[in-house]
Amino acid sequence: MTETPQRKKRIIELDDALAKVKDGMTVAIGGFINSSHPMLVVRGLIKRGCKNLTVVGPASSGLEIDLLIAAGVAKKVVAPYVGGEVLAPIGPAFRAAAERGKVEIFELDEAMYYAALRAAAQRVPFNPWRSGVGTSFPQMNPAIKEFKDPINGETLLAIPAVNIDIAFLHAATSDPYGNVQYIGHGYGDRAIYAAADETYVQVEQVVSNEQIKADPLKTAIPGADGIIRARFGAHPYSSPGHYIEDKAHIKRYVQAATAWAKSDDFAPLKAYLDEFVTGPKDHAEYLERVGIRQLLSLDEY
Amino acid sequence: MTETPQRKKRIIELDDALAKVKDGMTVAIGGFINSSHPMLVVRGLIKRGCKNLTVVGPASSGLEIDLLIAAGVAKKVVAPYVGGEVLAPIGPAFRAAAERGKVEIFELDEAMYYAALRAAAQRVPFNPWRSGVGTSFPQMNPAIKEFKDPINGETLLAIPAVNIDIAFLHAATSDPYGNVQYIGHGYGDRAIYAAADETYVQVEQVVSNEQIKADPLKTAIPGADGIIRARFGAHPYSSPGHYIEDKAHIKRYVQAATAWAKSDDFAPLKAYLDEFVTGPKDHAEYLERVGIRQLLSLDEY
Amino acid sequence: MQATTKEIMATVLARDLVDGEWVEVGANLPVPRAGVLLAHLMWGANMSVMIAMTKANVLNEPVIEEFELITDQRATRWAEAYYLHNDLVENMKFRKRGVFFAGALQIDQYGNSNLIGIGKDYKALKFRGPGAIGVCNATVMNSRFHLVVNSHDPRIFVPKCDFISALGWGSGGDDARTKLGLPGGGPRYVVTPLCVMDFEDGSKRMRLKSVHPGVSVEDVKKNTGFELVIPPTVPTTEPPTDEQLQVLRTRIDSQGILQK
Amino acid sequence: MQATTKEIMATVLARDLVDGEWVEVGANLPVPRAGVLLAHLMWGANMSVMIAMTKANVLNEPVIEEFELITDQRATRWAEAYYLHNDLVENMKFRKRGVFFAGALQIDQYGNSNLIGIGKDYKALKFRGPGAIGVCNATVMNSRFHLVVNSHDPRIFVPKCDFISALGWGSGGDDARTKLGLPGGGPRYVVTPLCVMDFEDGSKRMRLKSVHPGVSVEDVKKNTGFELVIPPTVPTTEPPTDEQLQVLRTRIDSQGILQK
Repeated sequence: MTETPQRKKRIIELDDALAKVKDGMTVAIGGFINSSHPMLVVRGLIKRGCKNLTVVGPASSGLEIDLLIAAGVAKKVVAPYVGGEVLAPIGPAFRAAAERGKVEIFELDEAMYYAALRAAAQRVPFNPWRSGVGTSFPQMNPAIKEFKDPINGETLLAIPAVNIDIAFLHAATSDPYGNVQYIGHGYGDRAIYAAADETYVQVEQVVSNEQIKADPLKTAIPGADGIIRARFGAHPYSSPGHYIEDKAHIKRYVQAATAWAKSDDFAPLKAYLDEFVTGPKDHAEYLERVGIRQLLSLDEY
Repeated sequence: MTETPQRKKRIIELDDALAKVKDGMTVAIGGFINSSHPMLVVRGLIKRGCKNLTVVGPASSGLEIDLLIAAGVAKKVVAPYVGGEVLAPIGPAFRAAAERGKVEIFELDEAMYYAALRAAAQRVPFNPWRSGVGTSFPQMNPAIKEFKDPINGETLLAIPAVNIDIAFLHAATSDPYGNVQYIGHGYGDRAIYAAADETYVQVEQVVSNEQIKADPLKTAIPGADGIIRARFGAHPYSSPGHYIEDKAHIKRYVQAATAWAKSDDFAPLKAYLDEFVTGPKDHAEYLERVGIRQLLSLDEY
Repeated sequence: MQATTKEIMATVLARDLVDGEWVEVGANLPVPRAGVLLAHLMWGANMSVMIAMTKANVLNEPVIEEFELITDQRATRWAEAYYLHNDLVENMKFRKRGVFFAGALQIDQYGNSNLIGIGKDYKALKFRGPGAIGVCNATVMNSRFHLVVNSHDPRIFVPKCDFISALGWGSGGDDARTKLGLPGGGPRYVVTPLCVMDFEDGSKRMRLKSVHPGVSVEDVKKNTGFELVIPPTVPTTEPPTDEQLQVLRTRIDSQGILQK
Repeated sequence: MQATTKEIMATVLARDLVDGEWVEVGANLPVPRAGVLLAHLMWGANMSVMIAMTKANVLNEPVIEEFELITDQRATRWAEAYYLHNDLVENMKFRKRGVFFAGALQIDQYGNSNLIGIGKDYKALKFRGPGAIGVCNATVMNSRFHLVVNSHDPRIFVPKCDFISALGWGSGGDDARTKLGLPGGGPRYVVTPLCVMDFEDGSKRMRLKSVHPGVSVEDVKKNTGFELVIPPTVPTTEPPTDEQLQVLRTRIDSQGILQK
């Protein structure tokens, strides 16, 4: 009797994942403010010179989105917030690019953001939302329309679907077949995945299928299209259960981006990009430049 | 220094939970076909003579909803399916009452059902859905309206919110403070909870808060309004991780309900109700009538 | 070895499935279940097979036990991932690679179908059916679907459904679904104990595709309540190979449900 | 013991909270955080306290450590339940018992506020703000909210917001929100380093409620860019009791952030 054919592994090289991204696509980045961003991908998009992307950030985006703006990758940003909390209350490049008309903002709040992603996941052109009636949102974002609901005639906002061509996420583990599990709740990554046509996930570690099956409730992404091996792959941001954010490194970026924002001096940003984004030939070299001693200092406990 | 005040336990008596139900309310029952229904509550609603309830069943409702129809508790049923799979492909009382005009059916499919519950959870009057355009649903259920979406002008169905006054669920465990965890995925119970103003949950076992905190991802209901102790509380239906369904008992009900459906003879149903619903003075007596030997035969493995 | 009608039906469904597709295996639907598992074990190792609302890894199970009830918790023991039922029904992206199997009380010549009931007046049905379950949605959101019924007679195959709970090709025509904005590919096959039918290009009228061994074209015509498109030659449905049949009988249907 | 301004502000927020309410403790919002925890420890044992998207059980923690970042995984270690961020933002029933705290770049006399930016033309802002985050929704869906700002000056308290990202009382009037179909109770207090303000019944114009120790009514008026309703007598904001201050300093704010 014939052997049962076996499954293909979904572990792919970073460059093969990045090659899926074409100019003008809508690309999403997972995580939340200072945590869990797929930073191999973020740096990779810049290094490859991707342009004209619509970037869907996390519901609360961090400075990874700011970096994509600074590097000229993002033509348009879908995000209810871009900043780094105390490390940068407002993303410096986000602020500067917005003020200078160099990036388009798809203005919405977090609830509208999820309504838009959910519409994409559900394959409907919009979802209704109540909060926002009476505010400036429909004026700031003309894609959001005020309308009368067809049941009661109440005034609501129609939030258009934001369809994601490719989502990039960072998580704790996956098996070789793309069953991804987080440590902790995973922020809004599941909602991003649900709205995306394809999803590639960086993980700290690839684990056995048996380990995944030991707790199927934890499987947040049941079948990513590709898994990218990425130890310390969220650096300089935190990776829950693995390491905290690298504040010193983030501050270095903030300083560079602030110089651009305040005095239109791109030199410090260029230096940052040269050293940490375009310079290193791969992730290992990036981590070498950060320094193992520094990485080992990022323990949670 | 004053002691920190401590939390109130949310464990309540069945009768105190049932006393919240008033004539004409919309009440939801959790679970899925032959599993996880809060049967102390189902029997209790009948025993108390509740009337004119709108009963929101699980997305695939089992014979617990059939029983509520048979006993005259449900004036209206919101459910995309009522049956028991091989044990009763169509709920006999559901079928008979529908054919005789004794119960109103809020006709929808599972996706519309969740769209309706989600609208209640989100406090919007409706949610749009695409599937169903071109079918008989808007004709069978005039509350569902066809409309043109305000963004693209596509034809969609507006599914009205189904707001739940009180939801009753059955789960594996809770701590004394209403943090409820399931064994397995828990079917659609989370969606019912999200759409309800109040939620009371039967559990097989109350566990420590420390046990709940050991795996917070498992907490499906973060704060039920009341927890009802209910070992074997889903009987005759299964309780995942605890016991399988009692087919012999279910068949006994099916036989009684089928007699009513086929020949309009209510006597077998009355006998069933007398023996297992109105007769036993409490849950312990119900289980005594079922028999410990029978209960012990329901092991999963 | 001689295949039974149900084994042939399962094999027809299996042959339509392509590696990488996403399919749900219902409980108490032994024919589609067997079809899905046959494809999965023989050439679809990368299919996502859903059992009891879990994504199951059964590829190397020597015997894949059948469960009578979808709520049997034991059916979830192979899970790699749980789906909350609401996510399963509301998140639709994965269904682009999905294939669905639907039953029906009534089916018309365009593959429209009815699970609601029989009777002209919805408020006074002569026969109340089980309800649409998830069929209305799943027949739209998956890439295509097949209608699978356990009997073939003029009560099921009717000129007009009393109610349509799952749209087929409407009143006919290739654009019947796209003009309503529906994304899925619609019904492809109708598989019965007598035959396999598909839908004629252009008109989308139901067409006889093959008859099972021992069944005549005439048998099908007289058991169908509307006029089928009958091609000049109608082949016999291809039975499973010996190897397929062996996999069916030893690994998938060890209880012999398809042989009854 | 003498309370600092921030400790007084936190105490004002605490006193508004009732046992059983549902509240989120943001990171890097030390004043609302301290207010919530003070109420929780002193009289709100049954409050649902949300820390870093988890329902936290901190009632018996001797010291509730402060975290600088909301993404600090260590802040989730007290969790009884995780909320997926999308569920937190989309499932609104629990917010009927919710109380929310909002910051702003601009606030007008009706408590409308702006987190988007400064400038007349949205396409050419003079100052781009951080964005609305979840404030637009949370200020509608919770039972009420408080505006809390770290400075009190005419750049924040403006006659008219350039953009409204969170609605207060619109153009005034008790029915400003209900006539738009908004369910929440709207803004109740505005808490600043100078004073506490609320909204006059009927007109819903902002009204001075109390001034913090050492602050005069005149100080408030000259730092507010619109005309406040000033009652005939304006009390001094009630400081925390000694016991409250001790709980604040030993269990909630052990790093002394509110004392800086």
